[in-house]
Formats: sequence, C-alpha cells, structure tokens
Amino acid sequence: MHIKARRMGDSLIVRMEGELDLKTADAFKARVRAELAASGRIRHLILDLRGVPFIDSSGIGAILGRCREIREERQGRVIALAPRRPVRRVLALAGLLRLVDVAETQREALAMVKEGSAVP
Amino acid sequence: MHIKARRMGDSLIVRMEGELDLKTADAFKARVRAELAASGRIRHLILDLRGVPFIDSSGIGAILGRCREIREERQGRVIALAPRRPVRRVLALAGLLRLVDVAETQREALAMVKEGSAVP
Amino acid sequence: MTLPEGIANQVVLEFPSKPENVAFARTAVAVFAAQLDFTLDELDEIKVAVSEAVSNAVIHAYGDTVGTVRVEAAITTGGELILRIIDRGQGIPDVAAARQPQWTSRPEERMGLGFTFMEEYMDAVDVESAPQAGTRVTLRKAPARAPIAR
Amino acid sequence: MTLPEGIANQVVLEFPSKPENVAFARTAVAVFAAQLDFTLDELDEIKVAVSEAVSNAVIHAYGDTVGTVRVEAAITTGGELILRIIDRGQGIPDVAAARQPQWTSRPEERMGLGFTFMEEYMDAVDVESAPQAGTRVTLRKAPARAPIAR
Ligand SMILES: Nc1ncnc2c1ncn2[C@@H]1O[C@H](COP(=O)(O)OP(=O)(O)O)[C@@H](O)[C@H]1O
Ligand SMILES: Nc1ncnc2c1ncn2[C@@H]1O[C@H](COP(=O)(O)OP(=O)(O)O)[C@@H](O)[C@H]1O
Repeated sequence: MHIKARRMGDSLIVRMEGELDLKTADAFKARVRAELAASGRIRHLILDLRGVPFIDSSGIGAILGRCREIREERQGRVIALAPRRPVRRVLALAGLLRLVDVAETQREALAMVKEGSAVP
Repeated sequence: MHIKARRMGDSLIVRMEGELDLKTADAFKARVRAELAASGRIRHLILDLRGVPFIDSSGIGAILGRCREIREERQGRVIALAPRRPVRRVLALAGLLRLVDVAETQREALAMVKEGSAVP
Repeated sequence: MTLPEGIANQVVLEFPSKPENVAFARTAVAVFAAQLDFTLDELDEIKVAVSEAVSNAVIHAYGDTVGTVRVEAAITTGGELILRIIDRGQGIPDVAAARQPQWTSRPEERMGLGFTFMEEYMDAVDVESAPQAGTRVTLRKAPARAPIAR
Repeated sequence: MTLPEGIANQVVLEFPSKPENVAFARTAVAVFAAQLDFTLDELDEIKVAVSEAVSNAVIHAYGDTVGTVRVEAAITTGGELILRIIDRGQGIPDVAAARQPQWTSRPEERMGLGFTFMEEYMDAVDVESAPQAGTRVTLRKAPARAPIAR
C-alpha cells in the first residue's frame, strides 16, 4: 500500500495504491491522522480510490473512523473518488454510502466539497 | 484456454487466450493438428500470443512439436505474433527463436510468410 | 491423496496468523475457485469472505501470539466451492452473538461486520467453535450461472 | 506455529497431482513471493520455476495415479525465498542425468527442459530423491535489487 497525501484548499486528498485490508488499514489511518493533526485548516477528506482493487471490513473500519473524525471534529465531508467496482460494492454493502459521497473525477470531488460546505 | 483458428491464404492463424502449460498444451496441440489435417493448403502457422500471459516448458514443447510438423511436412514457417514479455523471454531461453520468427502485428506476420515462402 | 467421496479437487493452505498472509490466502483461494465458472463479481465476493474469516483467525484466535491458520478449499463433483477456515485458538464463547451484525469483542478497533460480509457474499456460512480448542468456519458458494448438480 | 529459526514467514500448500493445480501452485507462490521486493520479471521467473517443478510431480512422480504434492514456501529473515516442492512418488533413479538439459524419460511427449528452466531462473536448485520414496526439489532466489542480508 502506497499512500500519498496533499492539501488543496480546505481538502485533504489521499491517494492510495494497493489493497486496503487488515495489513494496510493501520498505515492509512495513521497517515490521515498525522495530516489532520498537522493542519487545522483541513475540513474535507477526498479518498482517491482509483488504485485500490480490494477492500474488506478492516478497510471499511478505517474509512469509517476517518468519517467520524472529519464529520464530528471538522464538520466536513468525505468523498470517495472513483472507487472500482469491487470496492464500490463493499462500500454499499457496509452502508458507507450514507456517510460518503462518490465522485467520478477529482474535479467533481472538489466541486462537491465547495458547493455544500455543511455536513449534507 | 480459449483457442480460435482461421485460415488466411496458406496460413493458419491460431489465437490463444490463457496460460499455456501442462493443463492447456494438449488442447492447443490437438486443435492445430485437426486444422492441419482438415486443410492440405496450410503451409504456415501464425501463433497469435497476445492473450497468453504465461508459458512454461510444457507450452514450449507443444509449440516446438507444431514447428517440426510445419517445417518438415509443409515446408512452411511459424510466426509468433506479439508475445508478451514473460512469454518472449521463455521462447528465447528455450532457443525457440531460432525456429520461430516474431512479428509485432498480424500484418507483419502475413507479410513475413508471403515474402520468403521457403524455410528461412 | 485419495480425494474424499464427492470431492473433485481440493487444496490446503497453512500459514502463520500474520496480517500479511490475509492477502495471500484470499488470492490463492480465488485462483483455485476460478476452476469453477464463477463471474468476476463472484470471485471478488469469495475474496472478501475469505479475507474476513482469515482476518478473524489472525486478530481474534491467538491473542498476541502467532498460531497456524489452515484453509481447506474443495470443489465438489456437483460444482460447488466449499471453504473451511480453521484455527486452534481461543474459540468463540457465544457463536450466535458473535454472528450478529456489528457485534464485536473489540469495539475500539473493529466494526463487527466480518460475519455479515461472509453471510452476504456466500451461499452458506457455518461456524463451529469450542473454547481453547479453536474455530472452524465453513463457507459454501456455487456459481450462479451454473447451478450445482446433485 | 512457531516459525523455524531464521524464517520470517512461511506458507504450505497441499493439493492432488492434477494438471489444473499447476496454475494454482505457481500463482499462489508468486503472490506469497511478492512479500519480498522482487521485480515483475523475477516474479515471472519464480512462476516458471514452480510450474516446472510442480508439473514434474504431476507427470513423473505418480504414474497414472493421483498423489499429493506439497509446496513449502518460506521467506528467510535475510530476505531470501526458499521453495520446496515435495512428492511421495517413484523418485528419480539418476538425478545427475535427469538434470541434464534435454534429458527426459518421456522423449515422445516432453522436452527435458524443466530442470534447465529452474536452474536458469532461480539462484540455486537442489534435488533430493529416493526410489519409491519421492522427490524434494529446493529452489532459492533473492531479489536482485535487495541482496540478502546475512
Ligand atoms: N476465529 C475466531 N476466533 C475467536 N473469536 C472470533 C473468531 N472469529 C470471530 N470471533 C469473534 O466474533 C466476533 C465477531 O466477528 P466479526 O463479525 O468478524 O467482527 P470483527 O472481526 O470486526 O470483530 C469477533 O469480534 C470475535 O470476538
Ligand atoms: N518429481 C519427479 N518424480 C519423478 N521423476 C522426475 C521428477 N522430476 C523430474 N523427474 C525425471 O527427470 C526428468 C527430467 O525432468 P525435466 O528436466 O523437468 O524434463 P521433462 O519434465 O520435460 O521430462 C524427467 O523426464 C523425469 O524422468
């Protein structure tokens, strides 16, 4: 699992490459926490999932934890950017699509966090 | 392993999809033999390897056997069409590139069998 | 290896209960399962179910120690996939409770969705467990486009 | 599972000596090997070597019957991959002869290139065999870009 993070305005864009499971979920969690701790300006989290071919409940748990932090502590939104079919199906199965919006492009994701700046 | 075969002039074009190993080599061998038996006009064999991600010595053996038949019984040529990197490396390692020419496109393969119609 | 009655093919995997082996197990099982006529979606579902069952053996069965996880994958002569994920760990005190959605013994870290995902993605889930003896999860699935022959 | 001294991780596969399990074995081993920093070319080489050793167990070890093939894959603490492909079949009468390029006991069907490919693609090949007891082939390889630490 390779993780890259960068800030754009008040959004943190986290790009992952690799499978998100028991082995890799902790690294994802730690990285997002570190980025949030480093910048109080971040309100929204955009998860670029294009490079993630697989997720299971350990990965879902890691994303859900970040949702809570973003929504409760930063009053922001979490956007899943272009999840692949197996990942999208698991996000839906876990009920996560009630908390996370799906964007197909980064442009769309950035527009989403701009438009409605409150929790949806 | 899916195998499709069609004749173009005096060439038999065999297109494979799947790994060529102990499990699948026999089907390849049987198919080419049946096509050769069905048409005395066939002189050359073009093996479309674009869909073959893997080959081992069982697959090499199946190709080598066809080379012998084509070269000795039909005085024709065998062309490997666009083998992928791992397959190309194994063909080279087995010394098969002394008996088989490599073409990158079907056009090129057909030109090769037209130009020099004798065994190279 | 004489295959048991009704079994057309079978593979066994054994490995230590380390997080990095979860990916190994689910991928190896999916490659084996592809001997049946499963769709890509179905193979993805099998991967998730195996990932959940093996993750449970890694997280819950052996506490902080490393134990052995055994995965038996079989294809029946009728064309069904049967998976057994077996550990010799601490067992599940109350299986019925553990299988409830969102029930977890580690609420700080886990979501309690493992069994739910297994149920959702497999045709049948069976859990046998005994304290200090271990847990055996049996998962079954047949390709939807080729119903099992009996 | 207490891992042996010097072994960082280890998986065991067992399956019947059927041709369709050759693809399973090489893919499963490659997925495990990817825990080390091998290049794609190196992983392809490992797949070929495993395919050859397992094909041999399928073709030569058990005649027309089906026996068990066992594959042990280990990663040493020094970062080397060690593979053992084990059968309990008829064994190789003359190992030195069998390892010669183009030597085969079945010249009608086989090319005798299996051991040659294993030698070419792995760092070391070791063959132990006893008549009627079976054969154990040991293959070793370390990622070229990360030499093994000792
Ligand atoms: N192999 C196992 N050994 C011991 N306990 C287990 C095992 N599998 C599951 N459990 C117990 O069942 C509970 C529910 O499992 P699951 O639905 O997978 O959720 P989670 O893993 O997120 O806790 C676990 O929290 C654990 O207490
Ligand atoms: N596991 C095995 N059991 C019995 N005999 C074997 C085994 N592996 C190899 N051999 C013998 O060694 C010979 C050479 O093997 P190899 O180089 O792989 O060539 P091939 O498989 O094409 O014959 C085989 O023909 C066979 O006689």
